[in-house]
Formats: sequence, C-alpha cells, structure tokens
Amino acid sequence: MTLKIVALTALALAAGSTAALSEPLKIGLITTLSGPGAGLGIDTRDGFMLAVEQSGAKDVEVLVEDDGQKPELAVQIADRMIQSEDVDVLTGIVFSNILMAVAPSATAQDKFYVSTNAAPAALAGAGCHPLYFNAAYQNDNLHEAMGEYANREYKNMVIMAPNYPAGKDSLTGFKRYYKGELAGEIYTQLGQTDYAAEIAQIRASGADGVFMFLPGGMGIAFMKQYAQSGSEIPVIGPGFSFSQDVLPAIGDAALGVKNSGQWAKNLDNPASKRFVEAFEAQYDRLPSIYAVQAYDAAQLILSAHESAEPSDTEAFRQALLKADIQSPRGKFSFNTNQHPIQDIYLTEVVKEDGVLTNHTVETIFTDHGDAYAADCQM
Amino acid sequence: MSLPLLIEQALNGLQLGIMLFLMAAGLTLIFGVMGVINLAHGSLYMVGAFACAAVAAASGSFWLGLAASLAAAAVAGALVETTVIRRLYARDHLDQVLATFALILIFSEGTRWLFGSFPLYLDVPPLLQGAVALPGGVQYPAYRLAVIGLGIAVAIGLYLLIARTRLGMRIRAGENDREMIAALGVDIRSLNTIVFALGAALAGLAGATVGALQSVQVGMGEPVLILAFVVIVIGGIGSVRGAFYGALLIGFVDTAGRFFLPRIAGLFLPPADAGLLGSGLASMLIYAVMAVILALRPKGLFASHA
Amino acid sequence: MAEPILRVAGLRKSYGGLTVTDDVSLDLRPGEIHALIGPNGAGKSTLIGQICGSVMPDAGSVSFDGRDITRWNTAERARAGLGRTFQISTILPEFTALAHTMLAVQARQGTSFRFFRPTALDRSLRDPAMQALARVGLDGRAEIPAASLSHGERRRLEVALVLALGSKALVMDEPMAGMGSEGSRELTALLSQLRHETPILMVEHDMDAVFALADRISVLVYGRIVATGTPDEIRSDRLVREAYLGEASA
Amino acid sequence: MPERHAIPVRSLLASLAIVLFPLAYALLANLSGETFHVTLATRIAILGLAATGLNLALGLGGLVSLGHAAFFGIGGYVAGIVASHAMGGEPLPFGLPASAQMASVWALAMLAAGLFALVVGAISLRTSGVAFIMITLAFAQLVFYLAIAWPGYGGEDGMALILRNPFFGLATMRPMTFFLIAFGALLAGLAAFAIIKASRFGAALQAARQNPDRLAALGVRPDRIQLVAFVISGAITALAGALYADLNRFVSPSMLSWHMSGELIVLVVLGGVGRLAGPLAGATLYVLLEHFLGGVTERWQFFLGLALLLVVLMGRGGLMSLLAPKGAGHG
Repeated sequence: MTLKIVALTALALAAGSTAALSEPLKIGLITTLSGPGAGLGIDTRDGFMLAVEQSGAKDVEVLVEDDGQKPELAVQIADRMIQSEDVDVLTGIVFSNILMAVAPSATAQDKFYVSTNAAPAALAGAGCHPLYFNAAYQNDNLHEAMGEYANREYKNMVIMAPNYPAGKDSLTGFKRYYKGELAGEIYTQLGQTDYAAEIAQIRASGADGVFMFLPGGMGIAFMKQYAQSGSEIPVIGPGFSFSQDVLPAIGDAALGVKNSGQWAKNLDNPASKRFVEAFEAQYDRLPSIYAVQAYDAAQLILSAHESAEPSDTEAFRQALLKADIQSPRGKFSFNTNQHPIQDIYLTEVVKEDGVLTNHTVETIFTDHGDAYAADCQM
Repeated sequence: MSLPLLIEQALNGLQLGIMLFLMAAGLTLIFGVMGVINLAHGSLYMVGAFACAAVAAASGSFWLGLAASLAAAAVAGALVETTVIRRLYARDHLDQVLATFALILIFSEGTRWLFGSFPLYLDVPPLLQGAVALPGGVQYPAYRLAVIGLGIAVAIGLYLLIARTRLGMRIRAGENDREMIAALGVDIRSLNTIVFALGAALAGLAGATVGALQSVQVGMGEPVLILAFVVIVIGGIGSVRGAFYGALLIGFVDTAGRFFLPRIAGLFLPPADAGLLGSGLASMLIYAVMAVILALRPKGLFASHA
Repeated sequence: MAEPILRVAGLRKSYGGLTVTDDVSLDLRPGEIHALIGPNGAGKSTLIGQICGSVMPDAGSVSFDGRDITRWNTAERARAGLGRTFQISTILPEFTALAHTMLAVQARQGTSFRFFRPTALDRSLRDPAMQALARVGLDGRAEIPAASLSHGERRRLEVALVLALGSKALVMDEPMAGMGSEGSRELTALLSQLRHETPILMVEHDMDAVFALADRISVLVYGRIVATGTPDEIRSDRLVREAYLGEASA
Repeated sequence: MPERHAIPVRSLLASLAIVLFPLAYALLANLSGETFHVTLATRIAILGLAATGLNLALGLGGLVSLGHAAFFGIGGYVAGIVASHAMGGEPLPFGLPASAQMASVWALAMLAAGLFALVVGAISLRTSGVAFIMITLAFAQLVFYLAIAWPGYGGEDGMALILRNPFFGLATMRPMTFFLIAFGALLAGLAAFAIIKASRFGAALQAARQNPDRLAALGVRPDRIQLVAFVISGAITALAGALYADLNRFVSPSMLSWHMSGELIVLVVLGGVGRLAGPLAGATLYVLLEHFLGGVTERWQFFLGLALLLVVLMGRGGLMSLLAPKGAGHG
C-alpha cells in the first residue's frame, strides 16, 4: 500500500512539473502487421508515422502493435494500452470486425479513437460517440459513388459482394443511389478464391455491367478469373477492390477499370504531391489509400494536440472537429457524426511507368457526407 | 437457366474437383503409406504457388515457374520429411497434428519474411489466355480446361504409378504392412521420403496452377487444406481412388450449392435475402454432406481394406 | 448331457470371393474345455470374432445362455456373460493389475457412469478385485502397472478379469502363445480348475496343452469343421491326420 | 492403505504451484496497479479452463478433437447473444428469460454446447483416428460458417458487449473482480476434472483410450463412455468461451476458427496431456510467450512454431513432465 502511495505521489509531482509545458501526447496504433491482411496495416503504419515524422513534434509518442488480424488480440492490446500505458488516443485498426471489438470499449473508457479506415454503419448512426472519429470515410461512401456513376452508364447490373457485414453494407450503399434494374444480387463466401460459378452466372445474366466489392485476395482472384472468362461485360467497383496493395497482383486485368476513391495519386493539390513524394522517398513504393487515410488521421491528432491538452477531452474533441489540416484529399471537414465530408472521385486504373495505379477522372460527389449522420444523437 | 450455363457450371464443378484431387491425392498417399496426418500440406501448396510466382516474375515464363513449383515443393517436402515427419511415424496422431500445426506457423511466417505481406502477381500463360468456344454454345476459359486436362493426366499417371511400377508396388505393400515391407528389405526410409516429396510436389503443382487464377498470398493453403481433408475423409482415408471420387463429389456439390441454393431460396424470399441465405447455406453444404456420408459410412465411401 | 451354454449354428462369413467361415456349427457345454485347432489361415480368428461380436457373420446364428446373440455387439455379449481373452494380451498399459480388475468388477456391477466417488477408496470395487487376483496368484503384484507384468502374469491377469467379471463362459484366443514351459504349466493348471465354474472355448496351437486340457476338440480347416470329438477320437481321425497333423509334421 | 497409494508429492506441489500462479500474478499486478497484467492472468485462467475441458476428452479419453473451437465459440456466442437480448429487453427464443446474470449465461452456454457435443460426438465417434480428427474439424467449420452467414448477431464482424455481464452484485468491469470470477470457474473446472478422473467413469474412460476392445470385452461400450466424456468436455470448454466473451466484451467467428481448435490442442500438449494442471501450465506458458515474445518481434509466430516443434520432437509429456515426471502408472 505504502509503495503505491509513494508511486502516486511521484506521479503527481511529475505531472505537476510538466503541466507548465504542453502535456505529451501518447498514441496507441494497433494495426494488422501479420497475417493475410498485413499489407493494409503496413501502409497504415507507414502513412501514420510519415505524418508524425514530418511534424517534428517532440512530445508525441506512438506505440505500434500488431493485432495479427485477431479481434481478441486487439482487445488485449487495447486494454494494455489503456490500462497500463495510459495512451490518450487509439487508432490504426484496418478491419471493421476488429474495430467493433476495440472502439466502443475504448470510448467507454474515455479514450479517443480516430479510425484510419474501418467505418462500420453501426458507429456512424445511432452508435456514434463523441470520442470516436473517422478520418477515412463511412464504409458506404465509395459504394454510393459507384451507384451514382452507374446510373449514367448501365441499366441492368449484377451486383456482388462477400456475405459479411461490410459486404451487405456495400450493396446497400450501392443500391441507395443506383436506380437501374438488377440482373442479379450475388453474395459470395468470405475468403472465397474460386469464382467460376459466379462468373458463369454473370455471363448468363444478360447484364450490361457488374458492380463488385471484393477486397484483398478475393478481388485479385475474381479479376484474374474474370479476365480469362471471355466475358465482355464491364466491371466496376469501389476503390477498395482496386487499391494500390492489390493492383500489382491483379495485373493488366485491372487496366481501365472504373472505381471510386476520395483520393488518387494524380490529384492536383500541393499536399498530395508533397505526400506522394515523401512516401515514395521514405518507403520506396507508391502509397495506397490506406496510407493517405492514416496520414490524415495522424495530421488530425497532431493538429488537435497543438491547441488542446489530451486530458481535457472536450477541448481536444473540439480541436479535432476543426480538422485544421492540409489533406492530400483536398477539402476535408467533419460531419455531425464525426465522419468526413469530402469529395468522392471516379477513378480509373492506369499504367504509369509500368506500374498500375489509379487516376481520378472526375468528381462524382462534392462535399459528400453519409446516410447515417441523421441517426447520430450527440 | 439455359443449357450452356448448366454445362459451364458442370465444367466448373469438374475443375474444382480436379484441383482438390491434386491436393487430396498427396495427403491420402502420405497417410496411406506413412500413417501420418499432415496439416502442413497446405503450406506446401503455398510454397508451390510462391515458387511459381517468383520464378515466373524473374524469368518471364510461366512454364519455368511451374517446373520450379514442382521442384520447390518436392524439396520442401523431402526436407520436412527428413527433419520432422520421420520422427513422428511411431507417434500417435496427436503429436503429428501438433508438429504439423507448428510447421504451418513456421512456413507462413517464414514465407512472409521472404516475400513480404503483399500478394504476388502470377498470370495465366499467354498460350492459355482467354476463353474457347465449346460445342453447345459454351464459352470456357482455356486455362481452366487445361487444368482439367492436367488433373486427369495426373490421376492417370498416379494410377499407372501405383498399379504398374516397382515404386507403386512398394507403396501398395507399405500401405498394407509397414513391418513386412521392411522385412522384405525395401528401404522404407527412402520410400517414405520419395512418397512425401511426391505428395508435396502434387500440392505444389496445385498451388502453382491455382495461383495463376487466384491470389498468391500467405495463408492461401489453409482453406483448400480443409477442403482436401473433407475430400479424403469422404473418400476413405488412404485411398487414392477415394480421393479422386471424393474430390469430384465435393467439387460438384460445392459448385451446385453456390449456383442453385440462392435460386431455391429466391422462390421464397426477396432477392437480397435469398442471396444471403443461399450463400450462407452453400458455405455449409459440403460439411453437411460430409457429416451425412460419415454417419452412414463411417470409413468413407472407398475405405481401403480394414 | 447338460444343455450347451454356447451354440454356433451354420455360421458363414466371406470377404469378397474368399469364404473364411463355411457353415460352422459347434457348441460349448457346462464344465468343459472345448479346443478349436487348425492350421494357419483356417479362419480361427474370424470365427472367434464372430462369436465375440467383433465380426458380423453373413449367415447362421450364435446363441448364448438360451438367447440369440447373433446381432449383439461385443459389450452386450460380455454383459450377458460371455468373456474373452485376446491372442495378443490385450491390456491397458497404464493400469495396475488391481485397476484392471476393479474395472472388471465395476463392469459387472454396471456402474461405469458414476462420476463422483474415487475408485481408489471404494471397497465395493477393491475387495472383489483383490479376491480375483488372489485366485490367479497375482495378489502380490496388484500395484504393478500392467506394462511391467511378465507375459505369463498378463495371461493370468486376463483370467482374473474373467473371474471378476463373473463370466458364464470364456472364449480364449491362443492363451498359451508366447509362454515358456513353466508359464504354460501354471496356466494349464489354472484353466483346468476354472472349467468347472466357467466353461472355456479355446483356440490353441500348443498341442500339448490342447490334449492335456480339452474335453473335446474341433478341427477347423479352410473355414470348415472337419471333425469334432474327444482328444482320443481326434488323434485317430484319418481326415484330421491328412488335413492337419500331416501338414503339421511336414 | 497409504502404503499402496503413495501420494505423489512432487506432482502435487507442481500442480499447486501452477494453479496458484495466475492468482499470485493477478494479485501482484493488482497491487502494483498494473491492471493490464490482471487481464493477462484472467486470460491464462480462461484459456486454461478451455483446455482443461479439452483435456478431459483428449487426455483421459484419447479423443483428438480438432473442433473444440466450436464449443468455445458457442459458449462465447451464448454470452454475447444473451447480453444483447438482455440489453434490448427482448426475450430469447423458446421463451427463455433474457437474464444476463453470468450464472444463468453459463448454464445456458454449457447446455447449448453440451447438446451440440452430443450430436457431433454421436456421429464422430462412429469413426476413429484421423477420421475423428477431421470430422470434428468439419463440424467446427460448419458452425464457423454458420456464425458468418447468420443474418443476425454481427456475422463476420462479431458483436461487442459494451459491458460485462453482471455476476450477482459484483462490479465485473473491475479487472480483479472479473479475474476472481474466472479463477473460481477454473478451480471448479479443475476439480471436476480431478473428480471425474478418479471416478468409476474416469477409469472406464481411460480404459477406452488405452484399449477400447478390452473395455468392450469387459461389457462396457467404449463409445458411450467417450460420448459422455465428449459432452462434458464440450460443456466445460463452452463455460470458458462464455467467460472469454465477457473478458474481451466481444464475440466473433474467430473464436470458432480452426486455429482456435489447434491452439487449444497446443495448450494441452504443451502442458502435459491427461495431467490435471497440464492445460493450465500450457496456457500460462502460451499467454506469457505470446505477450513477451510478441513484444519483441512481429515474427513471434515463427518462433512459437519452432518452440512447439521442439516440444513435440524432444520433450514428450510437456511442461508437467519437466516439473514432475510421471511415476508408475495408476488407474
């Protein structure tokens, strides 16, 4: 008992002595650095750390941990970061299922969570929270954009996604804007690797377009197999299916595919150019959208720290809400549910110096929020 | 539902079955001859795919990659057999499960170490690009047809190997009585290594051929490993013939389930719900089929002799 | 003559084209030892398997203690009182001799689904088990793990199990196999006594033991019984000499 | 009869040390304010309990189940589903009251998993050896895909329990309180294992592992004995699953994945198959390795694999046989 009191006193003294300066900021970055989804986590970490290094902030500490794409491991790490390391902000999780395991309990313990990617509907609507921010998008946004785009090009579409919550959200988001006919609505297994049966169905459906949301390896497999099938029906999809991490593995089969994103490498603004240059210089590869999102999340947290103490949650929250950053995406602000309001672009897979990447073609949505903000009571 | 579509789906079932057979044949051979259950068989599949992708990328030739996949997987298999599996013959299945589970961890993390976390690129060779027109108005990818042909060739080759050659005779003798074959003066150690390497090479071949259609990434072997186990258990463990028919059965059932179940559900439900329910049921279908078969025939459809 | 306790009638079993049990009929009467002999590959083990329930016959019947048990499983036959010993001593290597025998007592009582009381302190198991061990002369070796018992001791342990189980009849698959002459003599004496409470059907290759013990002998050749009779009758049977003893001496 | 039942002192002491380790670890962590390490100790206790359940089937009964994740996950999902119904005030199916009290959640979890184990066991026990391993795996995969495909309860994303379920009046969100609850469940599980092992049923079960033909020849059907053991085993693992859901305040299909089944086997074998404290020893080692090795290198799974391989190839009998070599066999 005595020991504990002494320790507490020491802590109090330490706290007192630094109170004159700005409080140091401790950030817990939990992301997927091993397992099948590690590529996304590595980009997240690298994008985040790039912003931290560029800021030159000295009083910021980032603890990086690998969740191995296992929700229970992520919870364990988050508990440690909250209970033992006393971090101020958690961030970095790539996958919705892991986010759902960590974010609600983190905010319940009075910690900020700033999402770098995952944005399930459950946390954007009725389940929103003053300490939960999303720096990326709302899951539905990119699908909604493709629905809007599809209205101009197609009249009768097959839509396809894996049978899991993000997959269902995807098709729901697409249908929210798409007004044409549906020739088929196909749900595949999560992690499915062979799409012969589905491709046969698509070819026989008489559709004039295919919308597919198949992230990671699933999209790689589908696009390669689709290219071999001889089908002439064009494929479109959200940016997740054609992001920088999977494009090299899909190869030329992806060339010319229209997709959507809130950023692409060719976006004409100084912040984007600076970011791409710095990222390539630092890591010797092209940044993916995940890196951009993490980069912005880090910028947001750092900008808030410039004007508010993390211990004063309300002040820090207000500072975050200002979104006072130079985003590579251009305009960026927060909606009432603390999800982004931003432009969504039509992008196209192109080959640049022998490397596949996305270029923006046009703007689909200007200052786009999401459908759930109305349900969010804060 | 047109006839060409049905034919195409049947071909898809056949192709999936053939691919599973390549995996299952190695597994069941290894079990039949050595009595070893090898969970790391999926890792050898992955080794084949990575070797093919790496060599194809470096040399520009898919065919060199394919040869490399056979070689790499066979070498990895022989290495695994001589360093680990050899010590497990006398052990119970529990130790085998555990050791080969450990091998999965080592292979997966080791591959990530070597190749990084991003999927590798591997494309169908130019010769087999695109679709060909078959009689009956069916368009079918040339590469998948080639995979079917390759699988049937391997099945025939395996049959001839086991039925007609000295090695096959030893394999058959080894299946029946390990002690007897040792007493006959056959070098059982090298026989085991050869069979293990052969099984591994088949897995590597499967990994490479499939890698061209899918994504070459760490962990790609696990889903197919579990399917291959379902196949050999349904077929009767240790029976190569059983593995062949079991693989075709699973290939057809899985394809049919994915194709028909959403349509059947669609008779009762709105399309979105039917798609969800149908695909959910389809993902469970093969396991249900397996449970039914084993409830009726506990030793599988083609149990090798008692 | 007393009513037979075990009766096998018209038993048939074939694997593919190979008939391994061909219309076999035999019986076992109270108080007797009935030996089953025959050359290797005569189908003795398959026949034992069908009598004890590990192999199902294609045709024919097995009745025991007045009941048709043809379709019963091994455990049901054992519960009805048909005990068996195995060709290769079938023991539980981690169990002591006492633990084995206590298991047999508990099986006899039908109390294997009791989850709470520790067996080690349970006199209702322990006492009958020690008695059975004493009868085969293993009471001094009660706490020795079966894996450390000698071959002869394991054979005697198997007999103790049958005693503890209270079997009404006993089927023994080559009890003398692998025994030294000393062990064989001891076991012969033990079995000779045992027949009066538990009649024994035994498959045996050791002709000395067979002719010393058996009240009746049946000869099985190629799945078929070619002769049944007293040791003397068998010794003088021409068919047997040709088919079996002749071959044995060759 | 003390001379005939010499008490294996060393084994007893080793077991005691292993059982008390999580308690001491948690108390020490609590005292020094390191609440996270209390959570770590809780994880050890819960995984130890799950593996103790498996040990009953695997260690005593020789049933190598590669599908125990199904029971673990069923326990977790029962906890999660009951909690979500209780929060929304909706009754459960079959008119069961939606009380989120841990005690009733546990009973429900064990009942559900026990029933499932009865079905799985009845079919799987018709096979043996590798076929048994594979068919238990297949059944677990069935549940895994069901959890993903089922329209309610979060699917692949899983479901979060914002708060832990209540346990009478206790503050279950306090790490130490929850640890003590989990530790109590662990002790109950270990006691159940020890009592069953020493009982008549335990004797029959161990006989069924060593030689099912012998047991059948004594008139006891080995498959019935093994089936009952499988059901009890599944129920204990489900209890651990329910606790695990409360620990993480989260349930997802990853609890049902075949890696989880593999890990449970790893825990049992790492600690010592069939030994009372074996699974707990394995869980302790595994969780501490994961924590400390995971802090050092991202490649920790590679080294875990190597370590496992060495344990299998070199040290037979696991951790317990290092601490207390098994003496002469006994019933």
